Amino acid sequence: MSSPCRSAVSLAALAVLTVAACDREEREPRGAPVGDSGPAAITQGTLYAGQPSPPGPSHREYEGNAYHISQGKQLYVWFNCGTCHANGGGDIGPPLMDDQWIYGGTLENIHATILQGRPNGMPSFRGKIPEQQVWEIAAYVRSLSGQTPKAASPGRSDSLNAKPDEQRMPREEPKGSSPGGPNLEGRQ
Amino acid sequence: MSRALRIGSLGLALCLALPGCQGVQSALDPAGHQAGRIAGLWWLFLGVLAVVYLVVLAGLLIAASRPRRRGVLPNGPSFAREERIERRLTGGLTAWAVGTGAIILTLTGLSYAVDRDILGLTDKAELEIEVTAKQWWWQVKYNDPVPSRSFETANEIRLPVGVPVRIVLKSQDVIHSFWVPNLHGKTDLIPGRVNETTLVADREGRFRGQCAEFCGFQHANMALDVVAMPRDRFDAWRESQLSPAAAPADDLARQGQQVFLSAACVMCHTIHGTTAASRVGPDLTHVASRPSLAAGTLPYSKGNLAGWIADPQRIKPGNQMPITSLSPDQLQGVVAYLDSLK
Amino acid sequence: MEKAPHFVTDLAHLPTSAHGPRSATWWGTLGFILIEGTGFALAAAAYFYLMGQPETWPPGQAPPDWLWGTAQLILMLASLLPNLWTDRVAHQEDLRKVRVGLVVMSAVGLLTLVVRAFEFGALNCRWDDNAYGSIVWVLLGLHATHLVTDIGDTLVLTALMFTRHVEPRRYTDVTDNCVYWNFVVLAWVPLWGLLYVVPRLV
Amino acid sequence: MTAGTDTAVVRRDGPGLGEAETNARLARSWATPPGLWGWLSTVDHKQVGRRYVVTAFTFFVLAGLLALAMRMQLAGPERTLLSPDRYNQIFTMHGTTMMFLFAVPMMEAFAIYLVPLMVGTRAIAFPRLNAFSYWVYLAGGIMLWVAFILNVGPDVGWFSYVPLAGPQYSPGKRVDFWAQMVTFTEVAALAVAVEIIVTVFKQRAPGMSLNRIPLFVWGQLVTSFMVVFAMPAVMVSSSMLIMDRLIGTHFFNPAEGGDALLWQHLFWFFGHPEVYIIFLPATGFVSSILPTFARRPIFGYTALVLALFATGFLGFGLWVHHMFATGLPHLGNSFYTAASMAIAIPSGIQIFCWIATLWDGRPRFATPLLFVIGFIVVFVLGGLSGIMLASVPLDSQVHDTYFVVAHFHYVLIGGAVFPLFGAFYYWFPKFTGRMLSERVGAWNFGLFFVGFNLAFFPMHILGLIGMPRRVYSYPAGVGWDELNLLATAGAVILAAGVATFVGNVWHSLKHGVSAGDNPWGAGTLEWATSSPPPSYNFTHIPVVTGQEPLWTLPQGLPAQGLPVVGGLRVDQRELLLTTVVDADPDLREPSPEPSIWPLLSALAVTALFIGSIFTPWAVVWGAIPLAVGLIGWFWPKSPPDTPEPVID
Amino acid sequence: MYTVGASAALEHQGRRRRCFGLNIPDAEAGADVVISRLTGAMVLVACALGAAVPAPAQDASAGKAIPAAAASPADDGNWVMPGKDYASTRYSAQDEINTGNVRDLQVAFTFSTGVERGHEAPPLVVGGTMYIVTPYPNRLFALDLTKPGAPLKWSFDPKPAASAQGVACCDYVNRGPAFADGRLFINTLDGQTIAVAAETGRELWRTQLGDINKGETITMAPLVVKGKVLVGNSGGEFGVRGWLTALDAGTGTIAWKAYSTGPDADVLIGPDYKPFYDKEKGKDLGVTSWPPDAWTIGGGTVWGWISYDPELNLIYHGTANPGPWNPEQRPGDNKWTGGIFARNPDTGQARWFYQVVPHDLYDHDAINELLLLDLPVNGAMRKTVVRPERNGYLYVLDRATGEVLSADPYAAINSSTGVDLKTGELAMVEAKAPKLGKVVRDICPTAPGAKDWNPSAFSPRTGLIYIPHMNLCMDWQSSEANYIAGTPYVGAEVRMFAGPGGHRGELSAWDPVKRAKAWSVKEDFPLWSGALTTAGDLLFYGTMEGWFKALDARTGEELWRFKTGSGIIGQPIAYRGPDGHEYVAVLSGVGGWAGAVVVGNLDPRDATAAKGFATAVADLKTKTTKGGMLYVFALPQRR
Repeated sequence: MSSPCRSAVSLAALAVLTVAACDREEREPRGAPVGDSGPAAITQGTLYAGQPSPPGPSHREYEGNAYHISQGKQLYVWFNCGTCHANGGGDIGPPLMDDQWIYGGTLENIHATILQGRPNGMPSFRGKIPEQQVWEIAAYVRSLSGQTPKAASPGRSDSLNAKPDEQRMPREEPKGSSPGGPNLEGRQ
Repeated sequence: MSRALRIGSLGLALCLALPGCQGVQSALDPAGHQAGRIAGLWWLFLGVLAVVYLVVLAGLLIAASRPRRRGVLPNGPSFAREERIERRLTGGLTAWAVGTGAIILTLTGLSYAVDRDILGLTDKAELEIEVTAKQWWWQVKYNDPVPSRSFETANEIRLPVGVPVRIVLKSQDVIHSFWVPNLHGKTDLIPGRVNETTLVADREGRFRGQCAEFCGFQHANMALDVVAMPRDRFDAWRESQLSPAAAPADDLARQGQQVFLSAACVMCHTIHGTTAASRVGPDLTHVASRPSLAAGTLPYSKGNLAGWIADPQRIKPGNQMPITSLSPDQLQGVVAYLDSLK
Repeated sequence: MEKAPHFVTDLAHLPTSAHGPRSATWWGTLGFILIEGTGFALAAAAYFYLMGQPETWPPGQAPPDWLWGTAQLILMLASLLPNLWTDRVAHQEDLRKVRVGLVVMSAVGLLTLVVRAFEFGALNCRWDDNAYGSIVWVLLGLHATHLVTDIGDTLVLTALMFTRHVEPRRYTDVTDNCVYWNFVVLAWVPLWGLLYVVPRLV
Repeated sequence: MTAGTDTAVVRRDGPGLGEAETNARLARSWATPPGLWGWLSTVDHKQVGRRYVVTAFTFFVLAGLLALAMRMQLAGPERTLLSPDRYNQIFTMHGTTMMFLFAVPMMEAFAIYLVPLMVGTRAIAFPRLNAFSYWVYLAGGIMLWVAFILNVGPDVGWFSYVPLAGPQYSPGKRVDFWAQMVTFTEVAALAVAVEIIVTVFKQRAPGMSLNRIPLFVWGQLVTSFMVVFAMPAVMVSSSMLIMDRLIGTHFFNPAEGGDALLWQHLFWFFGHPEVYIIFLPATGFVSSILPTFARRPIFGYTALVLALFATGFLGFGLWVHHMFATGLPHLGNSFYTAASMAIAIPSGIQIFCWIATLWDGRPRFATPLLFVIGFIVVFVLGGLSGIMLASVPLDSQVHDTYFVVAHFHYVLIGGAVFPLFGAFYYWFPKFTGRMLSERVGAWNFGLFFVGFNLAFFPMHILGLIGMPRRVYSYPAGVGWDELNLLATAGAVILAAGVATFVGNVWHSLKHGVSAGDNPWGAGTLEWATSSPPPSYNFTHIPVVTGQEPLWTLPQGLPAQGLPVVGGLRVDQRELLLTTVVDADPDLREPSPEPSIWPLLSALAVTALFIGSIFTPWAVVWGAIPLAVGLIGWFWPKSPPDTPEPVID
Repeated sequence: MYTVGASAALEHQGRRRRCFGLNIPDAEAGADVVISRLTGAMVLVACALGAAVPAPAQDASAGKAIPAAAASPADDGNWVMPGKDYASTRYSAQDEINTGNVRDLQVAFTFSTGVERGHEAPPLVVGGTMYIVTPYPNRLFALDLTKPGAPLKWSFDPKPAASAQGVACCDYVNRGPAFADGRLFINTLDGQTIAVAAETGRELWRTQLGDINKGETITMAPLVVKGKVLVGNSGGEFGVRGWLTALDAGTGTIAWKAYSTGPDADVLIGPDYKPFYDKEKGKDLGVTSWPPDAWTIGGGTVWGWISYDPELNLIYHGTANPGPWNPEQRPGDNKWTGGIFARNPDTGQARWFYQVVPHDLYDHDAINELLLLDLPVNGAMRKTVVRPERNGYLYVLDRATGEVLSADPYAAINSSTGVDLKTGELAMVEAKAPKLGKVVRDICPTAPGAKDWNPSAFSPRTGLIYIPHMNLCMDWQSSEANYIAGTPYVGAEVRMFAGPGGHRGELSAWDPVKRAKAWSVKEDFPLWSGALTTAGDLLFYGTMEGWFKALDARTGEELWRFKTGSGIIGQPIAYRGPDGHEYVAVLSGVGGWAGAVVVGNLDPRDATAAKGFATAVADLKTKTTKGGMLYVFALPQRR
């Protein structure tokens, strides 16, 4: 008699999932306006003076949204992110699919890294990539290590098979001295 | 009952009387050899099949309204079959089936002959154009045995009149379909495959082509202009396309070029003669010489160009050109610069 | 409408169960075999279609190792003997022998599943390597699904035959199950050829 | 056996038992439990069939509303009523719903309801499977529509061409819901197909040899075989699509050895027969309605049956004509041209036979016949434009344009929906016991016919002058404006026609004229029982002596009704099985009782299918409740509590 | 001499790889090892028995290859340029350490460079001082060899721009300094050439040559010829335009600059230009063999080795791959990339050019070392330049005319079938040509080639060329590359894996006269270090796990090995110390393209990491770590 029970439970769970889908599947080509994150919201270490600051806004519009992440993946290729970071494994630039974040792994950190550039070779793309596209790329970068909800993460590309696609990547728990992103997967 | 027929003939009359069949995107207004043959075949099919249809309708009409023998069985149906009538009807059926077969066979043969004829043009191509469909625009490359004499343009194809042109069709994203009804039927562009078709324009003119396979968000606004021109004008045009972009002539344009090369534009577009050489979006080296903008969405004009750059997502929602945050001054400069790229 | 019905025959003498094409279930089983056979055929057609793409075949991988697939083939062909025997004794409605047959078939079935697990391990490719890997996994997986369902059916039937549910219709269930197992085995023969022999021929 | 002779007599159908007593006992044995439990556990093919009809019609109305929305958007150039994203979802949902959730299930619905009645049996074969199929179908439909309402509607067309529908170009789960809906509906359709095949093969009334099977049943039989061979193709391809999207297989990835055209081959290997799966049952409607209203037996029974076979067979050889523009070798294309045109021959034969029947009959122009005449007018036009599409050069111009939209609406609405409405008017009395209004019926037909032609005829011309399909907008000045406006006006009239029908049904359910057993004086077996029929269909299993048993009663017997057979149990659900060819009585088999397990199994399947949109492990975990459900379903009742009565 | 190894390797060429990532034990390779051990043992026995037997005297008779005389002066015990001499022989005439005593070799001293990137440079030794240049930040150290433990004499920090790290394609390496006339010349990653006084470490001049914002870096070792410092740029993966320039050694002013693409005037093609083959003739081929404008971002960088023949007064240098990698984006021959130039060092004017890989398909830079040897060819001695090329062929060209005398495969090749000696054309295999959007599988050799930059050595004593190379194959999918200045311009996705046989590296001894492999040694990891051969009939090289090995130069038998702290990708040298004894020195510090997986801590789950190299050597992470250490070896003194 466990069958109806189970079915009911899974149906309920799925109902919740599908409601969440409203946001996840929205396709807003103009991008979503993101509140001012500013440098104040970004930290690059885990050491704080006094109490730790509250985390910055989560921008679920971007990293919970399949369309934006997918656009981010497209832009990651178009804007040559992949020629330095490969498909996440790294090349000239560091790998993006592992659990180490040199300059912070929150969406805001990645956004800042793309805009500002970093001293050891990361170019600055300020003025070169419009704001909403930077958020999209940042969201995609987080999906590389499984930080975004599975149901919103991209599947394989019509391309050479380099690695399991983002939605199949196990979530890497960010380690080391820099803050990781919020665990959206656990919250969904 | 024959309302369909009446509406049909009305429609056709309409089509013939009004500029209906004429048009920049009409299969019934052929301007090329293949489209001509196909249109001919179409009228032939239409004639034959219209007769068939009329026969069926007449049969139906008579069957429904002819006078009846009465009273075979007062209350119930006449379940007793009459041999004579059955035999006659069976004869009719046989004749009908044979007739259908004969018509079908004839039409198949005609269709095959036209198909062969159209294909015969393939080997006679003198020019090769490579068309790559992208979501949602057309990249057009004129190939030449001397690599430096090949060039790229976007969303427009110019053809010399009377010269068969091989069109090599490719796609890097999803399936599209290349269709210029006035010149020829459609051929799909399929990722992982290379298709070919041949175009030949019999007369000068400007025609409109459009993607005919559903390709996502902006399938509706993925058109291209096809311009057939005399050989000498075509050659002149070709030479002009081979030249690098003109240097900006005035301060506004110069400032616009600076903006172009330092803002988001340079991430996606190519302008020969500058450092802009990205291939995400259309090659803009001679953008101001093209008839339309945004893959046939807007006719080319300075105003439309400004509107398009200012908010491409309003004009063509979901297309890959983002909203950039250019200041009005910057926008003016970029527009002035691009408008100088004849 | 109270007319007296005009009875032309009394059918009370008709039996209430029969084996083979006389029973509806047999036809139902046949229907599903047709559906699944079509599925197999289409998947096989997809295999040949992909093989026809301009690619080496298999692309970059060694063909699946012989051992486990061939062991499976031998095991399955051998299983036809107890299966046909079970079918025969079920026709005879010999409860003791049917029980023996079902136990044997359950064991054989579970054994094929074990072998199948090793087969997946010996494919020399992953499903996400390339199209070859994908179709190979799907073909093997499709057949594995049939193994699982038939073995499930066999196990349930075995349970029924050892409890109070024995009645004539159970024997026809057994014979229908035997028919289905024959299908599962016969489907494996061409699939085996496709998975193990074809890549070595091209 | 200890049971006395009395008991035996009592428990069997036969002259010894009075009619009233027989009916009472049968009613008890075949009853569906009362209340909600009964509603959920019923296995009565008529109840399930009715649900199918109502559900499929609901989807028809919903998809029709989407069509109206599209016509509103396209009424003029560059309108912005709908965003491109919304429009793409809408046209996808329209096509998908019409094909998968309306057309095929509706035809199955009629088969489920009518085939057992027409062949003279008490129940459909595998009634629990039948109930299961409905629940699965319903779950699939609800899933798709809930997804659509939540903005997760598929947006890549009902054909879901890869790579657009693949993982790279369709992020999120929109396409997965589409693909899984396909799995749901195909499971349902395949189950029904097997039921129909077995019902027709094994449960025909004694005497209904092959040459006496009603044409409707023939149509459904051929359709069911087509389902068996065609539907696995779309299941295979949609499974491949889901795997490509979820677990990274490469079936459609051209870079890693896959191919986008593999999808098209598999899809159209299903998709083209799909048209005939919808059309052939509709020919069954026509072949049922025409003799009744022409008041003569159908002309060319054998030819019509052979035409069904020919269509069913040829239907599998045409799929490539959907792919003429893909650049396949031209010689092969010519073969498919010939095959596609050849299918006009069986269709022509059918049309001839129907017109001939009318010709030689004494027609009564009731609403069903009006719709049949409308069917011929419209469908023939669609068929003729189909011949144009079969030609490679012509197809290269009109493929994927509004010409094709016009063509297949002429074929599908003409070929299936017109007969369907005829069928509604024809069988409504049998389903409900009440007649639909003939006067409103004439209005219904008129509005529908005019609206339809106004909406779709201009599309032929639109296609020829260059308007492609599936565009959410079109520019002004290309010359498409007026015809589009005309089409939109037609669509509104068409919708009014459908609304008239709904009103007619609504009113007639309460206030319609009582129908009686056989209001039309028809000849097939479903009219030999009451309207609506009892749960056990027939008090006694009839013996069939001709193609229209009610018209061809044996000499000397008309006054007494049909001859019948006795000897079936009345205290339990028992069916008479007959031989496949001659329908000689062969076996008495029990028929299952109502059960909740089909519903529970369907729920388990639903959980498995929906779960596997999100994770492949759902297949593993979902298999456990499903196994429990199936074991519960097939677990036999305790040993027979009522021993087989002794034969005296 | 035996050639079992070579024949086995050749036999493998036609065979298909089985399952990638799976090392299938190779029966023949096993047999090879056994034979090699047996033979080695016999040689050992022979040595033990007849230690007094003199080493075979150098056979100067015809029928043997010898270095170009003018380019290889007698060894003075120093090592002043990375190639040892202008002929690039990497041969030391020191023979104190020899096959008999090498087993006693031990560490004399070490020095930590403080940098943990790929150390590809050789130390230089001039007088009593050793000079070491590190990878970025390109620090220069002078060690005083006259004192015990070789203490630091001075150091120089050029302080290059940190951002240059972002535009260095394959680790931030530097391939060595050059010495001339009391000056040291180094190139920095951010595109500068700097002259430093050898005695004091004082900066003399610096010239900015490259622009990192365009992706230009400099990693090559300069060569000083006739008072000119020859420097070429790197950045072929960034859409730069390749060039070679000559700087005045005294002032750092540019004497001439020759581009690898563009109009003849830019390429310094003038009246002196007399190529051997017709396909190299024509006006402005550097423009017309490209799509419009493509030559301006077409690569052809000069980041490899330069040789110089004083007698002919010609320098020889290669030009790297055209950009982007995706060949469909650049139809045409893409002159003057992927070829070898002979130029007049005074004016830079080209004398001849031979395009090794017209319209390069696989990132086959033609920048490998050029050995200037005089060889008997068809009975006559010819002045040749010998080049083990990335595409797997060992080319022998007439260095006066540019005629191809022979081109023989020394590694597993399936992407081409050979070179037509009449036309100089390389016959490509159509089925292995890269395609846009399609994975073309199992292409051998790979993008880094059968052999990359790491130079071979030539011993006049054995007449053999010792080629450290790789045995890898790859899957390749072209994609459309977008040029965005300062970011890579590649357009290809590559994954690499072990080639036939399952081993990934190989050291082959090649007989240029017999045009055959004399012997070869298989290595588990790709060889990314240079080779050194000495008059002691020894061959030295390092492996990526960190082994520094000495082999018998005649038989390939391993005589000695030492495990250094990190993987070795540097160039070993031998010199005579101020104490008159022979020393062997090498820098240990894994990195480079091959070692990126370790130094960049890349994630090999991504098969395309490091352009496909990371996964091919994923296990390197378990074998070694980053490091930067100089090791100097010598025989134990006065035991």
